[in-house]
Amino acid sequence: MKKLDINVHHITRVEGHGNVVVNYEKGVVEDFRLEIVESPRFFEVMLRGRHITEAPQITSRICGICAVGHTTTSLRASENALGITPSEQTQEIRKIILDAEFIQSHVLHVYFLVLPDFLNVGSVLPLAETHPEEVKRALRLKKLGNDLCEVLVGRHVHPISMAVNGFTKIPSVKDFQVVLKMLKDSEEDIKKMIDLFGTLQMPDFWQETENIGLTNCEFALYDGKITSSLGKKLEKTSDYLDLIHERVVSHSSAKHVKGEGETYSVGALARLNLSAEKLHEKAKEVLKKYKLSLPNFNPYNNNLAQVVETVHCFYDSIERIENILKKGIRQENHLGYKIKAGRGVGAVEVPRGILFHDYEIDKNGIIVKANCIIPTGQNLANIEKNMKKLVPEILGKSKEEITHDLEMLVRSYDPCISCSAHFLDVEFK
Amino acid sequence: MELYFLPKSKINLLMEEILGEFTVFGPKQKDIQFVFEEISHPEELRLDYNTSILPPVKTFFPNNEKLIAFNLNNIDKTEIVTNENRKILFGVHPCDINAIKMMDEIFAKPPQDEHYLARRKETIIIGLNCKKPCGEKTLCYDKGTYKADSGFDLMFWETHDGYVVQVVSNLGKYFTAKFSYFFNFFTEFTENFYDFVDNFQSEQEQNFTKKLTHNIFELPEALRETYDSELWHEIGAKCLSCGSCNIVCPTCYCFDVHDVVDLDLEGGHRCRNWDSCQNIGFACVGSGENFREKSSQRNRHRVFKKEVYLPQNQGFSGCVGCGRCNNVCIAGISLIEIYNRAFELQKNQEEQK
Amino acid sequence: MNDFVKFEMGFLPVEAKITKIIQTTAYEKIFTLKLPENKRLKYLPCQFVMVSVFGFGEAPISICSGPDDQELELCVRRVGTLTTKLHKLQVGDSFGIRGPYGNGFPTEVLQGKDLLFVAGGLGLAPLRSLIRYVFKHRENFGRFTLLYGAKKTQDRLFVDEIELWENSNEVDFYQTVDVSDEKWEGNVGLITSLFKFVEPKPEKTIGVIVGPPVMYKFVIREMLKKQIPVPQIFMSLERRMRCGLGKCGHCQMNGIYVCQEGPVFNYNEVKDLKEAL
Amino acid sequence: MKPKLAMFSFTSCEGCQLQILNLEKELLEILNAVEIVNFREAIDQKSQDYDVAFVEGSITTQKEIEEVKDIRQKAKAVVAIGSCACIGGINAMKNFFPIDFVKKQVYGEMGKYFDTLPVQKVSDVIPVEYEMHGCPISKKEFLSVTKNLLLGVPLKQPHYSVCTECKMAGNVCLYDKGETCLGAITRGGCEAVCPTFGDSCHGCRGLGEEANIQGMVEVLRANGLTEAEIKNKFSYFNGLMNFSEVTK
Ligand SMILES: Cc1cc2nc3c(=O)[nH]c(=O)nc-3n(C[C@H](O)[C@H](O)[C@H](O)COP(=O)(O)OP(=O)(O)OC[C@H]3O[C@@H](n4cnc5c(N)ncnc54)[C@H](O)[C@@H]3O)c2cc1C
Ligand code: SF4
Ligand code: SF4
Ligand code: SF4
Repeated sequence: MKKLDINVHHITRVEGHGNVVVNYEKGVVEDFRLEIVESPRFFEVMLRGRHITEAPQITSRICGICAVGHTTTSLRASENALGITPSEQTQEIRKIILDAEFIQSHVLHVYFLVLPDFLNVGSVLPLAETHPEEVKRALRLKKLGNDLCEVLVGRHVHPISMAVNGFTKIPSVKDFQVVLKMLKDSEEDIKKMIDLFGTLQMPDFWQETENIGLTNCEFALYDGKITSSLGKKLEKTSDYLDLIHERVVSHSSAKHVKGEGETYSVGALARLNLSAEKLHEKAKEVLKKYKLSLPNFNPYNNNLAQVVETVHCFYDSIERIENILKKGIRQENHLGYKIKAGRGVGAVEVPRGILFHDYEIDKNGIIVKANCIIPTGQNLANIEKNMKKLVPEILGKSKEEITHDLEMLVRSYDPCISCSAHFLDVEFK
Repeated sequence: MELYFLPKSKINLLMEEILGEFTVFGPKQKDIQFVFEEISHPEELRLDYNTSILPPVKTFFPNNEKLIAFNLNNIDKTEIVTNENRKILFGVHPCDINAIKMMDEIFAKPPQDEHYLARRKETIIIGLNCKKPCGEKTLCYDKGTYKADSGFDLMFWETHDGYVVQVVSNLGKYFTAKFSYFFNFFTEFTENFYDFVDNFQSEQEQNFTKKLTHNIFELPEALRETYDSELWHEIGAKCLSCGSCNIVCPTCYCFDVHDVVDLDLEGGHRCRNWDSCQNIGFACVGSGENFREKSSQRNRHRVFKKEVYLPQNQGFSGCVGCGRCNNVCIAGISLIEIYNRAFELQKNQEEQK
Repeated sequence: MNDFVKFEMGFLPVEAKITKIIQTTAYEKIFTLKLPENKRLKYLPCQFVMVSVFGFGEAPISICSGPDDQELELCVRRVGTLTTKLHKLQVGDSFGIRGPYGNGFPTEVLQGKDLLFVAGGLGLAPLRSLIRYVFKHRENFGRFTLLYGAKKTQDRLFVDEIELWENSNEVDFYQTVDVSDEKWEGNVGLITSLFKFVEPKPEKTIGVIVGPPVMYKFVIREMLKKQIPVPQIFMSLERRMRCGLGKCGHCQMNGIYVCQEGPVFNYNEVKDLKEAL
Repeated sequence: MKPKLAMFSFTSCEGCQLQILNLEKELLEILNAVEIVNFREAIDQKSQDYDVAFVEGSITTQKEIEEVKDIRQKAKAVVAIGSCACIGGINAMKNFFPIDFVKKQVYGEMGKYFDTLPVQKVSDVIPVEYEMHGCPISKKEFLSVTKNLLLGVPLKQPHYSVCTECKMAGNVCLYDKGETCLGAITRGGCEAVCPTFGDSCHGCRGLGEEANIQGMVEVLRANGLTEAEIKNKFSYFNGLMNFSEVTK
């Protein structure tokens, strides 16, 4: 076998379009590229001329899968630009919604996209026949995440009532009671999920890398300081560009991102590496059960990290809801703020990693400049680095197996390509 | 007629008793307004409400009501769906009582509507008299619907510290007997009721005002003459055909029928949902002809149906003057203005003659 | 002889089994129906039933058989959801019906009179019920004239019966098409063009009109030109209907609910109703 | 034989596809009735053989134009899903800027290498059997459309406005709260979720049949909106509509 061309067009089961192109000759690696062939959407331009209060809903449409994540990040950026600190109640409810999105997103990923790989079935459809109980459980858990959003903010895909400085409709006591019951009724499913994923054997692979994420006194999702595992920690979110460097790489038009080192990773595993000690006790138990040593640099373990986070978010949301119910709910008016010129950055941990929105507005609140940096984009260079190391290690395998392994590697990052508007391969002549 | 006096401080106690035995619909707060919906806690009841977004009568004629249950493969398995459950409407204002009376007549007129009648059956209606109008845009004083002389089982008359409870019907007596412990223990009314009513009414006379330039009885005739007038084109140009005016009206009862099939593609229901004669396709027939394709025609039909056709066919007006349609119209179309314009047009015409 | 029945139980339909289907034109089919326990529907000419197929909805369809006929027949044009589904059904299949609804034709006014019936397009279906009634009791009436207009030759309904009518002494039958073809030897032109063939005795004649909405105004004008008095002109009108029970409001034209007070109207009743014609 | 359903995605956030996956309760039952042969978000399989194609997203590149034409050739029925596919949706905001400017803003000098065209809705490129509006689509509408496809019931657009549904839901009108809303002229079918959750309707389901746009503009003016704000309101989801042409 002299030359092997692996060209998987349209990796399936990632939300977006991506091509993996691997060329090598005589076992020498020549070219690795992860091409993302999603059509670009140009949100940064579309936001221009729109009012800052519209940004959360418009940017929610960057990605339906992490709609809550984009909305939340956008809200934080908008509020920072306007100099608003929303009430504690608002922030608490947002954290619950974010938890809900983590649950729904992680469950969708590990059960529907990852599990079929391990059970050697093509997709979730045959899984429904071979493992009906698992599929039903997955659907119930995914529904849990969705229902939480539906009751509290109208829907998961493009949440409705999340607004600058609060909510256009504040959930009622009854709403919280309803979702609390839903959560408590699902504990059994969560336990079964923990057990199931504990039995999976992750492929062996190790490659150290930088991790970037938020850190805080709690397991930081909504709020925290931007932190690199290589030591840098930013005091101000608006200085994010001191750590996060977008750059254009020569072999593709994709904007790659580098941190302190050449590549870094973000996401569930990165978050555990950075602040596992802040996890909910129940999630820590899972960590122990899975014997996941930290820091961990096997990207496949991201899948297990997602299960750990699901458990965290599940119990975290229960606690927060109980707290809210204890304190009582205030009807707050979200409209009492002034519009002024400024710049604001939002950095929020969304299921796939840290997400940045950066807006500049004029005195009428009209956006004049916008930038978004998306988790998948930040991981991209790291995925390529992993592939470069992985391919020589598995060259003994068949073409199909290599393809499968590469796909699994990409998939373990849970890449959400539809929103990675910047990643597009162009043949340069 | 039984009479009681109920101090305001005791309302919650009474409610607690009732809620144990009955499903109760009443006014409760929603955001900055009120809705007439099922009450689950005594404190929810807000007898100080002005008006409700949707009228109480819609509890008998709910949106998306199931009419029949069917099986796609077997017509024999078709069943009528009716819904009978004893309930109380608590705190119904006179305009809405009048609306219920009107809807009763419409739906009981053969061929009867058993779905409405089943829900209506044995419902205890507790009225609440108004001392003042609930808003600027009501026509209840002109229409005389700010009071009701029948159509309720009990009537609450508000005083500064409580309610005079007037029991008029057998159902009303059944109600007070059922809660006799409560009524006998807490309440008695010692004044002369007719003096009390006189006082109440003179207070009403001071608070309510007429909105129309002419007597309401002259309205059908005045409107009839506007049939071809410019008025409707003006209104048609403003109207957004959004249908809100119909949906909130306590005396609009037009509906559409549609089938909802279950996911197993076997069972299903034929349902009716509220419809609006302002919808563009409302009078469209199979051949594609639309008998009221212009917004001006549809607006005219809404008003005529209420103020010309129903009086002519049934002997009563199809509007109780609750003002809901005037309030919800974001385009600012108001019956008060239309009616007064009609009077004005009529006057002008007469002068020309 | 079987029992005559009505099926007026609110929205609840009964099963009508298809025993015969005739594809009379490209768009119209005639269904012959059997009712449960071989019961016979009791109805007047020009009444209609609400026809339904579950999942596909319900629509008013006129009964096109005569009230004395053994069989119940409906003629259905394929226009939308329900009617398309009906056209897919086979002999042996069944659908739901309820009714009959509407006032039906006041046949007593016809007694002893000359009759001038005018049908346009699908209007022949409801009118056929009355036509069959007239033939059945032919001796009670004077001269019987029937005018029929269709868009194209192949759009004509009940062609077999038309042939009988053409050759019958009991009826003066004239037909026309808007657009002709090679084979057509008859009259070409709108339905009003047939009026040149008729000379009714106005005081003795009852005029009946059924057709598409646009037709009424013009045919009425012809009838009036022939001096037929207003109270002697009748017509059947079509409106959107959702319940057939005088409630849903869709069929209302001005103050009148067509499903209850119609579909048959005397011209006197509707001539001042601006939404009627 | 079960009808074969395929799901295709063009320029979009894929939220509409996700709405379908979010039908957790019904998903297994749907799978009993249909065979899903193409659904990148969920399955590996890719098939060229399908009866009904659900197409999500706007058409924004030459390649997409060709792909969607190919889908039209293969499918018996094409259903456009979501605002992006049906009316351009949020994507259409891009069309307010010159295309070269857009590319340059995001990709700098590299921008010229990108294949991007002004945004088109699917029906601008191919005829479609039905447009399932919404951003995202309503799960309920997806179910009822799917059932109707299976039964062979012709698909019809809801003919009432968002306001009608908003009133049916017993909501406090946003205008009563001093806000503005496009529900009056927007095609219903979403059960007025946005007003129900306190947000105004932005018109994601497109304008209703013969919408009185001029009347709506007057209402917005009367509620204190500037001309620029009014234009912005209409261009939120309905950017493909030529606003200045339809209003005075
Ligand atoms: C008294 C009476 C007797 C009748 N007799 C007969 C008869 O004997 N034979 C016969 O074939 N027909 C008859 N009809 C007509 C028949 O009822 C209609 O054609 C009916 O609409 C067919 O139902 P459908 O479900 O097939 O069509 P639908 O699916 O209802 O659609 C038919 C057409 O109606 C329009 N339409 C439907 N809904 C709307 C809407 N919401 N907004 C705007 N337009 C809409 C569309 O243009 C559509 O093409 C009669 C009607 C009446 C009132
Ligand atoms: S027409 Fe208007 S004022 Fe009259 S009853 Fe209906 S909603 Fe009330
Ligand atoms: S909130 Fe909007 S949709 Fe609801 S009634 Fe008011 S204008 Fe209509
Ligand atoms: S209310 Fe308006 S914006 Fe919201 S989903 Fe409905 S049509 Fe779309």
